[in-house]
Amino acid sequence: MSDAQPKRLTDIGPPHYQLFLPPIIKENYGKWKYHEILKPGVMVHYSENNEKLYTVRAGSPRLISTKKIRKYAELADKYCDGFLRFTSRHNVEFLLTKEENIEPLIAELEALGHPVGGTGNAISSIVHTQGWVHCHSAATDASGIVKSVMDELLPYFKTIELPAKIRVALACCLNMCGAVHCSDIAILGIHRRPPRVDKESLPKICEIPNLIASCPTAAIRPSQYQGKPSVEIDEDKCMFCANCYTVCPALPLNNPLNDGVSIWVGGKVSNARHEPMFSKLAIPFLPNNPPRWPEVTSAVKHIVELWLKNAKKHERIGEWIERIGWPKFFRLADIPFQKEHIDDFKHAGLSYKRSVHLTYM
Amino acid sequence: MSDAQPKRLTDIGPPHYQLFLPPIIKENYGKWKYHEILKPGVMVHYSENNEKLYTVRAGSPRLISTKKIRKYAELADKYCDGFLRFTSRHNVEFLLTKEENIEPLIAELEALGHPVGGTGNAISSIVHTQGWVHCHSAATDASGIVKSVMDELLPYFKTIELPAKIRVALACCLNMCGAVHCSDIAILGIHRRPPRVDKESLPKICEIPNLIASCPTAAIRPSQYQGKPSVEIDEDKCMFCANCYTVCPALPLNNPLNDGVSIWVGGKVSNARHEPMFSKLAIPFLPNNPPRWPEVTSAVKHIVELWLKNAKKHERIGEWIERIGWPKFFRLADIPFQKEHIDDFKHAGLSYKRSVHLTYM
Amino acid sequence: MPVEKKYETPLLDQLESGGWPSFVKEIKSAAEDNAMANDLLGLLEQSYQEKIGHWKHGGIVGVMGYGGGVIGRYTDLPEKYPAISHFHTMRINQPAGWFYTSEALRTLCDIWDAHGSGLTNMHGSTGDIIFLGTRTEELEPIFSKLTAAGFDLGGSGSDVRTPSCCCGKARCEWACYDTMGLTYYITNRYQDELHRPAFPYKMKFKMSGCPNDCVASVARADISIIGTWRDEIQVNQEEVRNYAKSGLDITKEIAMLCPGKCIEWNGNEIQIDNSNCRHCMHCINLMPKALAPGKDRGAAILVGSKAPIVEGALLSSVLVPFIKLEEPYDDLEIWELIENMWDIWCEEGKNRERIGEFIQRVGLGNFLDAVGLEPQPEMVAFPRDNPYVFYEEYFEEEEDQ
Amino acid sequence: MPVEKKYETPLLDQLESGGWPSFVKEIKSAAEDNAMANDLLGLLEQSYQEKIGHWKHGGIVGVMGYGGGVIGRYTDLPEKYPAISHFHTMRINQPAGWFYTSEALRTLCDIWDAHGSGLTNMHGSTGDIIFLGTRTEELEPIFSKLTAAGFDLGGSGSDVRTPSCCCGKARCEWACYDTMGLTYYITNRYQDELHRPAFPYKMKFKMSGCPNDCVASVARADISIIGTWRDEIQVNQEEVRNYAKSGLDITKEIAMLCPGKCIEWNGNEIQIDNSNCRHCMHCINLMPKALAPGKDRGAAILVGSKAPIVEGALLSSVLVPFIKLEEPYDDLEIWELIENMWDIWCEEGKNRERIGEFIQRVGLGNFLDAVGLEPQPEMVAFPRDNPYVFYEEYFEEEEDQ
Ligand code: SRM
Ligand code: SRM
Ligand code: SRM
Ligand code: SRM
Ligand code: SF4
Ligand code: SF4
Ligand code: SF4
Ligand code: SF4
Ligand code: SF4
Ligand code: SF4
Ligand code: SF4
Ligand code: SF4
Repeated sequence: MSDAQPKRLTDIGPPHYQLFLPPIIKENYGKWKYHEILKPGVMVHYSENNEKLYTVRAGSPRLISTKKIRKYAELADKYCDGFLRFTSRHNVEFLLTKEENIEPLIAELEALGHPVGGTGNAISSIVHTQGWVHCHSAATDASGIVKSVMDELLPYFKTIELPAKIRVALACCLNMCGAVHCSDIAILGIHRRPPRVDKESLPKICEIPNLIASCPTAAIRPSQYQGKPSVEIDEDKCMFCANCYTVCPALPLNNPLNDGVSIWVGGKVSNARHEPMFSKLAIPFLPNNPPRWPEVTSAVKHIVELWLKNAKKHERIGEWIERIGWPKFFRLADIPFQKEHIDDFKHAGLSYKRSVHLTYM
Repeated sequence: MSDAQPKRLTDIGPPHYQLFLPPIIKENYGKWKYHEILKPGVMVHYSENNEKLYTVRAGSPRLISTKKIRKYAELADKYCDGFLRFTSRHNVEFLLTKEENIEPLIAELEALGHPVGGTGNAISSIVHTQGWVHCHSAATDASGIVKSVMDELLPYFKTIELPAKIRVALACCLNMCGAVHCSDIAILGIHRRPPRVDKESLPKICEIPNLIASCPTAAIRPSQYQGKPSVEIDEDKCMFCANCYTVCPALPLNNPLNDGVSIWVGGKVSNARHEPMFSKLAIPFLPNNPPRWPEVTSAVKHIVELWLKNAKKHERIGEWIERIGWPKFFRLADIPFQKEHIDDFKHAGLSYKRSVHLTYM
Repeated sequence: MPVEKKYETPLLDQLESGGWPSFVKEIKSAAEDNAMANDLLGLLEQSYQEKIGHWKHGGIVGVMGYGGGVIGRYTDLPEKYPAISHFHTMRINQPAGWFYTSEALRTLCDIWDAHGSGLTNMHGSTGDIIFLGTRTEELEPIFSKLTAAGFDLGGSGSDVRTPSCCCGKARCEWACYDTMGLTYYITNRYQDELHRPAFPYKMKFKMSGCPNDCVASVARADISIIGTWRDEIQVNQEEVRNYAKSGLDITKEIAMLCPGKCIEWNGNEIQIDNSNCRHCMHCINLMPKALAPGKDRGAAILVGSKAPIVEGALLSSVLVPFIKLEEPYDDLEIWELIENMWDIWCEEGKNRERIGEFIQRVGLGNFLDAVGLEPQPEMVAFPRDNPYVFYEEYFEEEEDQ
Repeated sequence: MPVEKKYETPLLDQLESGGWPSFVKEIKSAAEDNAMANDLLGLLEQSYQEKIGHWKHGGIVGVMGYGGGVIGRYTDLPEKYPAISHFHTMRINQPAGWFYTSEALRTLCDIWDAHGSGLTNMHGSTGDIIFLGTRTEELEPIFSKLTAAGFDLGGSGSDVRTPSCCCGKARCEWACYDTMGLTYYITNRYQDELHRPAFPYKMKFKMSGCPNDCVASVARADISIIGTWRDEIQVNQEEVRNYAKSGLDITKEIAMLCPGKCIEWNGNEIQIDNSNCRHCMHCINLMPKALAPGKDRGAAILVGSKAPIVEGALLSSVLVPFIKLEEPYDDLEIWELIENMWDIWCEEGKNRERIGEFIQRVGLGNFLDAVGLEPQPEMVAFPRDNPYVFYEEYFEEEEDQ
């Protein structure tokens, strides 16, 4: 693993994107007129001079080996003059100019195990994070749940017939690297037990004032340990956010018995129809049950299918629930409503029902 | 002013309402079927057995003399077998069973200077408070503004043709006894100068801990005056709410130069269509200009007429603004948007525009 | 007894003209034979000139054995306006629904003419009959006469405030419970709490018969009882067609404005998906002859609305999504709930903390625990959107090993 | 160089089946000739068995002269899994819009196969190419090869994070400005801020070409630049009719769902009251061949979105309602605004306080004063509903007497 090193360059920034654009895009840059979805995963964009760019989108686990990337490159060479891209949801998109290449490309992708779909009114890939593969504060794994859920939801990836788009995201801790907070369905790893204080190492590796300031609920108090400044946790005040742990590794709160997953619903990002919305808590806790997290998988599927059955056309999950009201959502989904669902953070009062716009059936 | 005193009774509660109900109501109590508005201020309610109760509603200044009350009683005797009531917005309602009495009653009421109207899609009386007539913390008068505004809006009281109901309320200080916070248009007296501390009388008449706790922005700090506990005001933190003054009269903040009126719009109470809403700040400050407050009067009229011109049927002011968006309201109303309009209290962040649902024309 | 005019009132005089009835005329008419009203005119003119009020608080005044019902008020210019050096208001508990006979009104006027300014508010914002201005020594005589005539004082201070209600079943086809009956019951049940302030702060009740909320209870009451129904809206299709014929555009004016988006109109029949009805009243309001609330009627109970000070204004929030409110009222379960609420608020509420603020401070979930209610999704507009959940149980390794 | 299989992975093996591509297969395929990937398999299986992660933080690692771009990571079981005792990720700044040639991808693979685990994320949530796991001593060699190939590191820590954008004008008919062009410009303009953390906390840019916001910038960027237009939507009535003919119910699916309630369809022509259009994109999304954004295009600039910690999640809020974003980018006024924002945030922001939290803490009004912007109603969803206004001027008696 060692080579002769070329001259050191810095601050060169990323390569210019123009280097990587196919000729049809260079020529029609900013001149696209409209598009059609030909079938799940296949789009065509028409330009002002009536040129056509085909896109074939394939699902991806995002965690991919260089071997797979080389395989993508090979397919791009074979069907797309070497041009391809990735999407903001980590799917791979092949950019074609020859219509006749579409079907052979799809056949190869499917054979490779990469389903084609995710366009239009469908579920797309699950935006997710590192989990046990790489992150120290993960309350659950990311890739394993994503794989298990997508195996179940695959038919909804390979369609364009859902009421609307559905965006699922997963984050393995409250830092929410997957930015799950505005997803139709969010799968969120959670800790449920206050951190322990590793009193020995704490003074060596952490700055105590920063640590105390990091706690949103002021649960961390200064204390002394063997004559040296330390901290203690007021367990009643802790709501397991792990922010202290992010700031100071001497406060671990990963815990096999109490870590798990919560499910959130009804967020969205686009401005289409309804303004962007946060996801709201649907299921406070499901256990970590690797390798296939059956409780999580079936909960997500259950919600998706409830939405399929009940939503009107063009209603994202949040728009659907807003129309029927949350009480009815809980009734239909048969999810028990608990104290945990009632907000008690900063703006909690604004979430109380302040009208009699209620449904009873 | 002294009389022989009868035996002392306590805790007898109010008289039973049944003592005061006309026979037609007693007989049809709970058996009303539907109603019609025959013309502004005149309603008929039909009962299950097809009896008809007519109601004639007349405007009132609310602050009325016993002479006026006796006059009402006289009219009730003449046209209604002695039965009448008042409404939750302080109008007087005559309860008739004889249709032929309606017009003569209206004629007498109008002659008396009490316009008949206020039903249906109209403006009703302005709910209001004491002002300089009786309250110590008033930043403006109540009755004078109400009279001036209603003189201007009278045509809208005597109609049933507005897009929807319009409810105006006035409170003479932030205590908001008129509960103006959910009105289509709210007129709110405001102070704009921090209280002065009457250091001499303060320790005699006020409890300092209560006083300090009363301040929403923690602008009141303990201090000493002539060796005795006192307080001082951090003027930068004070937003003139007068809560300290309510708790402690030694902190007056009434001030002729700085007291005045603010205008709020878009609140509602009923659940019809939209859930109840708070009124929002439209005009931060208008001067006290007795006896007719021309700035206030014309501002209110301006907003009402803008709404009349632009609203769709059944849109209350708040519903109308919600449809067109606040930027457009400010543009149409030609009200300059200022720093004061931007919330900076507890939940301020939730009032920032967190989408690109914007209008530009 | 006629009183001589004492003051020129050039500013106030300008408020005698115009189409709206004039409060200045009212004061002047009282001032013709009432010295207090006469001095009030002078004082008010001075306020108009100076743009400032001339009243002050003072020691607590009241009638014997009561802690509320009277607001003590004094002018800060007693030498100039001696007749109103004291000018206390009395709050008199109105009859439910504000119905009167002419006789009852005259009785009230007689008492007030004999002992006060001759000026009133019919009514105050909370709902009381307001006797506007009298002297301390008149309070007891007035009180005696009032009680003899069957009237009693209302609330003020940190007590139950005078409950009020819409006219409900007395004149309205939409009343889902008997607002006046219940208000009368509540007022009597809580006479002691009404007259003897013992709470952290005031406690208001308002009763509306349906979601139109004609007493603004959702905005102005610590306990808001708002009528509603939970079965199907009653429909008379024939009358619906009549409304359509007479020009009502049912799709545009009703279906498109229905917040539940649950109405369809095919030109002949209206279809309501009652399972998505929000009970907003709009369709019923527009077609009272054709539609009516369902038959399974009752009310929702909401808590906590108030004006802005200290923590910001609040609307009441749902505590009991639906309850039947039928006689005998004594047997209703809500009294225990209300009294539980008071107990915990009295125990843990801060001075001058309304119950709505208290609930926000301790958290609705904890409040429910304390009063013994189960959480229900109807209590929230939406579940939490932040992940800061206090999970109440966790496993200890020890337990599991 | 083939590596021997070291671990049984019964749990992970179960994730090889099923229709979705398997990350386990990816790791296994890398593990065939990469010791790091091989040890990762063992470690991950152990995590699956124990339901807990086995990673820890550690001292800061990176390349010379850069403060970001590398996330230091170590297993807490280094004896058992020596090949991943170090397992740092490198964040490599993707080309704008994530377009590649097969050649560029192979270059990246060659570098990574030579020096790392052979595992990647294409891409990370912020947008970077993620090289998943290498040793400290490999960082510099990788960096040299990357820069030689024209690639550079992305952000991490309290710096400008790697900006990202939707494909915009490259493939989308709705792009209201050149997202890729602007992203390339911003990334280069702020190279120093990107590589050398000097802020109170991280600072993310995301550029979307229209209100569909395909990079979720409103939810995931401290500075969200979202394309929009301010003139009329372009309409081709003929094509509208074609959509109607082919089964689109324009009234139900479009007019009734339009948040501006500004569309009417009479069966022949669509009428849009553009003055009430909210620029939501819905009508355009449904009829791309018939409707298009107007011609006067630009963007709105919003600030402050972020994940929940510490003060709760935020969406970005409007700072500049509309601005033209055309070349030369150097001349745009927004750089001064952005740099002003950074100055005040650096000066007064607390450690680990995102700019959105900072604005909420100091108040939007004060923030505007500080950065030199006039308040505009577009910046708020609604004006204040509480009367707690800090009026900034008052008269002193002294001044007036
Ligand atoms: C390729 C991609 C942009 C990129 O540069 O990578 C993209 C591309 C397009 N988006 Fe998107 N969107 C992409 C992520 C998003 C995101 C971001 C996300 O999912 O994290 C959103 C916001 C999602 C949300 O609201 O939560 C997004 C919200 C939309 C919408 C609004 C949908 C709605 O009704 O809410 C449209 C309009 C539509 O589809 O009708 C849209 C439309 C489109 C169009 C049709 C635009 C066009 O004319 O080319 C593109 C094809 C979309 C399709 O999949 O049917 N795109 N689009 C992203 C593909 C992600 C993927 O692999 O699935
Ligand atoms: C008499 C009174 C109740 C009482 O016991 O005193 C009353 C009586 C009626 N109200 Fe009301 N409302 C009365 C105060 C209110 C209030 C409270 C207030 O204004 O402070 C509200 C809430 C206002 C708000 O939302 O801010 C109120 C919101 C309604 C509504 C809903 C209107 C809306 O679209 O928002 C209706 C329905 C309607 O009018 O179609 C309604 C309907 C009615 C009906 C038609 C009910 C009926 O079938 O008899 C009554 C005649 C109303 C009219 O004026 O057209 N009433 N009504 C009150 C008259 C006040 C006045 O003198 O003007
Ligand atoms: C008379 C009345 C106004 C009127 O002209 O109608 C009134 C008058 C006063 N109110 Fe009020 N309030 C009156 C209804 C209200 C209402 C409306 C309601 O009850 O529906 C409210 C808003 C709703 C609420 O309760 O929040 C109201 C919210 C306040 C507040 C603020 C309370 C809060 O929690 O924010 C105060 C301040 C206080 O309690 O010290 C207050 C305090 C006061 C005091 C006692 C202030 C004082 O110490 O002098 C006022 C006496 C004025 C006087 O000159 O008599 N008054 N007050 C109303 C009572 C008449 C009646 O009994 O029928
Ligand atoms: C790699 C990545 C997740 C992924 O699998 O894609 C990631 C991984 C980490 N994030 Fe993140 N964040 C990643 C995108 C995000 C995003 C999404 C985005 O940028 O669109 C967010 C939410 C948006 C936001 O910025 O608020 C995000 C919000 C956080 C936070 C919470 C920040 C906050 O203000 O609330 C932290 C905590 C922190 O900064 O200490 C964090 C911290 C971390 C750390 C550095 C925690 C740590 O100290 O170990 C993670 C390193 C994990 C690892 O094993 O490498 N990460 N992080 C993403 C970066 C890849 C890339 O550069 O492309
Ligand atoms: S969400 Fe948490 S656990 Fe997952 S990658 Fe981000 S910081 Fe790590
Ligand atoms: S986990 Fe969060 S709430 Fe608990 S102590 Fe740490 S910072 Fe505070
Ligand atoms: S609003 Fe203020 S000034 Fe007016 S009556 Fe109530 S407490 Fe007095
Ligand atoms: S007026 Fe209000 S903000 Fe000012 S000092 Fe008094 S209580 Fe505090
Ligand atoms: S609240 Fe309902 S029941 Fe009561 S008067 Fe108003 S409309 Fe009638
Ligand atoms: S009451 Fe309101 S929500 Fe219910 S059907 Fe009628 S309009 Fe719709
Ligand atoms: S954000 Fe708009 S311009 Fe960019 S890809 Fe999505 S739809 Fe196209
Ligand atoms: S863009 Fe949205 S708001 Fe504008 S006309 Fe179309 S649907 Fe209506």
